[in-house]
Amino acid sequence: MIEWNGNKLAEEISNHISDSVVSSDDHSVYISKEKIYEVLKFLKETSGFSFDLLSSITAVDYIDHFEVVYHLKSLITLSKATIKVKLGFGREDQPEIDSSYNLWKGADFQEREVFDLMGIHFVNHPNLKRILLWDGFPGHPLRKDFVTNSQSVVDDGEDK
Amino acid sequence: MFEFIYNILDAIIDIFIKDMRYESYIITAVTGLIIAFAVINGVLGGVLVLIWGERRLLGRFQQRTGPNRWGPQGLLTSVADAVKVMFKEDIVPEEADHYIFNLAPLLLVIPVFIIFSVIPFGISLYAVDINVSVLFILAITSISGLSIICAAWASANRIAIFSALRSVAMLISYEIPVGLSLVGILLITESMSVMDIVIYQSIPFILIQPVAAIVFFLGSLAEINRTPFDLTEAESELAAGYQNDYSGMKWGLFYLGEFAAAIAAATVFSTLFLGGPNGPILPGLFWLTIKVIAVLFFIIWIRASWPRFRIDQVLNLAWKGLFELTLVNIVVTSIAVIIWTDLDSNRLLYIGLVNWIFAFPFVLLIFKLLKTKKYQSDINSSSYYPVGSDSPKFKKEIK
Amino acid sequence: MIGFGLIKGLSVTLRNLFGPVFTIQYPDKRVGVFGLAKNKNLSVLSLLKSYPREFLFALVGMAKVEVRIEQFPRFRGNEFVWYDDRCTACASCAKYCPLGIIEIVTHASGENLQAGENYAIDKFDIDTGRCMFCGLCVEACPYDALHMGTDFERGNYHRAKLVLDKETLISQDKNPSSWFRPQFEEKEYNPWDSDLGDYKEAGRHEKPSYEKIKQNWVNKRKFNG
Amino acid sequence: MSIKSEPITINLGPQHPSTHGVFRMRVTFDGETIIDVEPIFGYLHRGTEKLAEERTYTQVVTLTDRMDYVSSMLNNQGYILALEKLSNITPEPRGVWLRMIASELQRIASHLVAVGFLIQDLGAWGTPLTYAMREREKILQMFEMLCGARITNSYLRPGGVFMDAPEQFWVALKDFVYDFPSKVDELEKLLTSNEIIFSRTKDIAVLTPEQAINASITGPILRSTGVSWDLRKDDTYDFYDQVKFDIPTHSAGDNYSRYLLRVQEMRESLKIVKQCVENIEPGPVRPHHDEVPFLVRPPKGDCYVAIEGSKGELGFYLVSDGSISPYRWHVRSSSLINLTLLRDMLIGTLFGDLFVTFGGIDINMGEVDR
Repeated sequence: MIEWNGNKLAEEISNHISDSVVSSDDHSVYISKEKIYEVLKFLKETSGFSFDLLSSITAVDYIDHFEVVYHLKSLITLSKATIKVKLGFGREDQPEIDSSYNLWKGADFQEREVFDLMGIHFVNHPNLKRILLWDGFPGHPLRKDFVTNSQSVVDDGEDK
Repeated sequence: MFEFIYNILDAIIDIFIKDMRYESYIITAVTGLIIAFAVINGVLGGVLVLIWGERRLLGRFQQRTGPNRWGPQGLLTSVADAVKVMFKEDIVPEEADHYIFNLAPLLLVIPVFIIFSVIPFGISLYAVDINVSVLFILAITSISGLSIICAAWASANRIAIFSALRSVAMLISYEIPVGLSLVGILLITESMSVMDIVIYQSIPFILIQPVAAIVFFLGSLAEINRTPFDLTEAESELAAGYQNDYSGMKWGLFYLGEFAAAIAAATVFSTLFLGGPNGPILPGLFWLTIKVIAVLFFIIWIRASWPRFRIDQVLNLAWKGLFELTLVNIVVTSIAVIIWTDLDSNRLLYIGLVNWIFAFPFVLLIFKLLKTKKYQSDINSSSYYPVGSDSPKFKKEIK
Repeated sequence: MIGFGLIKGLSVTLRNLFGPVFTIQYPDKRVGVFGLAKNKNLSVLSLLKSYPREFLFALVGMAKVEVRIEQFPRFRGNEFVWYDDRCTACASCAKYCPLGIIEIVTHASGENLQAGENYAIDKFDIDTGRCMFCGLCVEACPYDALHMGTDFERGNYHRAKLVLDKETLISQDKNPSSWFRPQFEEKEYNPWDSDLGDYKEAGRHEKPSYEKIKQNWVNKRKFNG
Repeated sequence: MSIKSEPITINLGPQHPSTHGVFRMRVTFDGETIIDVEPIFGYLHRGTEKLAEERTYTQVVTLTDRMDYVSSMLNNQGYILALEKLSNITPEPRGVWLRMIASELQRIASHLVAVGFLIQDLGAWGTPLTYAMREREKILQMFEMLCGARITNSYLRPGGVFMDAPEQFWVALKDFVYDFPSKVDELEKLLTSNEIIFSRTKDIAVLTPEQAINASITGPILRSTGVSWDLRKDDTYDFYDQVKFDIPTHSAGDNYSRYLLRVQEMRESLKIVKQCVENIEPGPVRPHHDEVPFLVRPPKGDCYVAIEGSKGELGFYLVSDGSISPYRWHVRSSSLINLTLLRDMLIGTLFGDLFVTFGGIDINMGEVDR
């Protein structure tokens, strides 16, 4: 399998969808938040890319912004690519991004997981609710500003 | 047996008291109690041994040891279990219907013991000989369905209701082929008494009525909820089915009833189809025990080897398979019975021969109808998803 | 044909019915007379003489015989083996522990400085109640002072008793596992043979001679300069 | 005549004998037919990804053991590959062969568990399961010889494995490789042609390749729909390009083909183990301490590495900020994502098919919830 060069892929994308590529490096392409759905749709449905398998969606908290990372794979062209989106500058409480559920059903649980643990809202997701933690859990634990409460360790009933 | 004990008691009483009032009634009652005590305790002991035997055998089938700690070879394991069950806390769910909840285990256990009243343990070793005892057995066994639905309904548990509905559906479906499978025997022996049937079996009826025997065996497996028809308490689906909310001795009664039913089914099968207590030299009770153990071994063996059916397959098998088989069996047997009316010793042979000839084509036909075709192996079949069919746009660039 | 696969399945289970048993009965198993005689290495008659009570139990197959589970030298067990003499209280183990369950308290000792014993150990606690036996502490120990143990029968009703303190570690049996200790494997060492009380045998290196230390020192200076 | 009926909703789990852990399904039935399923997870959530952020790179290996606890060697392998890629470590060949042997054995063990429990869900009273566990026991014993632990191995280290295999391991492996095919044959004789298993699993919960790929479903389930997609071949890692093996595929996409595929994959894995044993040569099993220190400090950056786990594509996304512990560690757990289409697969089937389908997907709650 071949990995797409980020710069090359950025060129291809910006030729078709204007104002979508923010920057690029050797491994990944940074797409603007507004155009992400359009770009993913383009990548999925255009022959020559045909990214039919959404390998993984995840998000990283870089303190000043969040980054949603898409790892795409293509069974047809036997290639893979990394798409990144920067969002939520200035510690937005609820950064929003378009859901890719309508392109890949595989995004269902992964987007819910990102929402649950990182607090990124996926617009147009049909069932966006917490998946691993319970409803009403305070905060989103994978954010860097989440305070782990050491007091919540279960008392193991030590006999004195 | 009844007369035997009655006479002994009569003689003993005559020694001590003369001119006792209502003497015959009292002695009848005492005799009945003694026989009931003997039979019920015999079955209870049998259940304990069966539980141990089943666990031990299943263990060996699976290359485990099975229980071997309490008593020699673990024989006392089920005794220890029984003691444990008796001392466990009896929990009744708050929303349960208490009376029915408590009644249900009894309803399951009592009919099973009643069945043993008509079973001949030896040629003249029986509690009662009713002239319609085959019908009696069929009637009594269907009470267990009522018990299960009582238990499920009273415990107000949805999973239990599932189990009970499955159980009733199965019971209703399998009652019919089981009942009809015995018609062939009744036609041959011209009697509904189990004692007559036993005496008639110079050749075991499994050789003369093979189809009926298979149908009856499968049907009784379904009625006692054994693999492959253990849908009622399918552990992987319904946890424990209708017993979900039972604990302590009430649960113990269900367990007891289940295993006693297994013994009862094996006993009835060996009485009706394997010749019951008939056998050379040794006493009848010995032969019956041997046959019952053989049937139980087969039941356990099946449990160790096969998975269970789905509910629609179970009902399909009953209505589309076994039901037709029994009808065919009745027709073939009745024709044979009409042709060979004289009661010489070759009559059974002829009827059996006809049955065997007709049995197999029909078995095959019925199973063909059940639509089980051979799996077409499609290993390494050409994938119709175009993996690697297109090349990426930057083919020349090597990463 | 219908039923053929089912019958094949029955034949497989029937064959296994007479096959060997794979259960390991731990901690003891029940044996009959011959099993007991074989275990005690006695003839049946002398068994009756020397152990009459057990013989009676064995007659009904209820005599107990101890069973050990088969273990392998790299087994990562419950007790840790720690050599006081090898430990320099560098606390590498405590740093590498993912769960932070090793607690070390030291003070400057001032004695035997050249041998590396700058610190005296006040406290060396391993809370095995929270340990996951990953063995990273053993991997981290530069002086082969800490080893995984091979014991696993340390069940207890009190969590506090699961903490291995310094005294326990010094006084307990020492059966170190060969997890991350290649020198044990080279010697084909078997942890269950005997206690390894001698700390000199547990180490990876010979104690360097004065000449060698001096040579190393000079070499290092040479390359860096 | 029509019977008026009312749907009934049942919570199956989290305490249920066949949910393979603590999984909950809110199922709505109409009679015995399933009309709605909602999977609910999180009962085993331990915050592994958060925990990793305060552990060093080597310590994270112990966390990967505890994710999918029936295939911990494969988890180790995926994580170590990601770490090696991130910090540009060249592994030692002998270490790579050893970890290939270990992970293929683990794949066999995992598939044994999957097959055993699938048949257990069908209602076979534990017999095939104990036969499968009997074989798995041998593999676990070999793991104990290798690394002193049976389940939570922590055998792999950046650059190879932590220690060379002992002599007795090779003896046991030889016995196992010689013995195992006959045991698989026995298992197959008991199960494959069994009419009850066949009629209960055939044409149940059928997936088409398009559906499966669209829902990111990978691994044996994807291959059972007829797509020849195996990361060992298609995105090769370690020395999988130097060994010869086939990717078995089936076009049916139902429960039966999933079962059969796993049995065939066990044979293929055994083939790989044999070739690894032939190819392995003496040498160091991990780079010297000076090259790869205990505290690995990868340069700033990120990488995503996916391997073919026993349940599908097992991906690890590592972000490094140059310190000794990962800045972000994400696991693409195949178990969780393979459940995406559970609802679509189950609707319209009967209660009896529910857990069979669930067992056919072969999930592990440790990996689903992490």
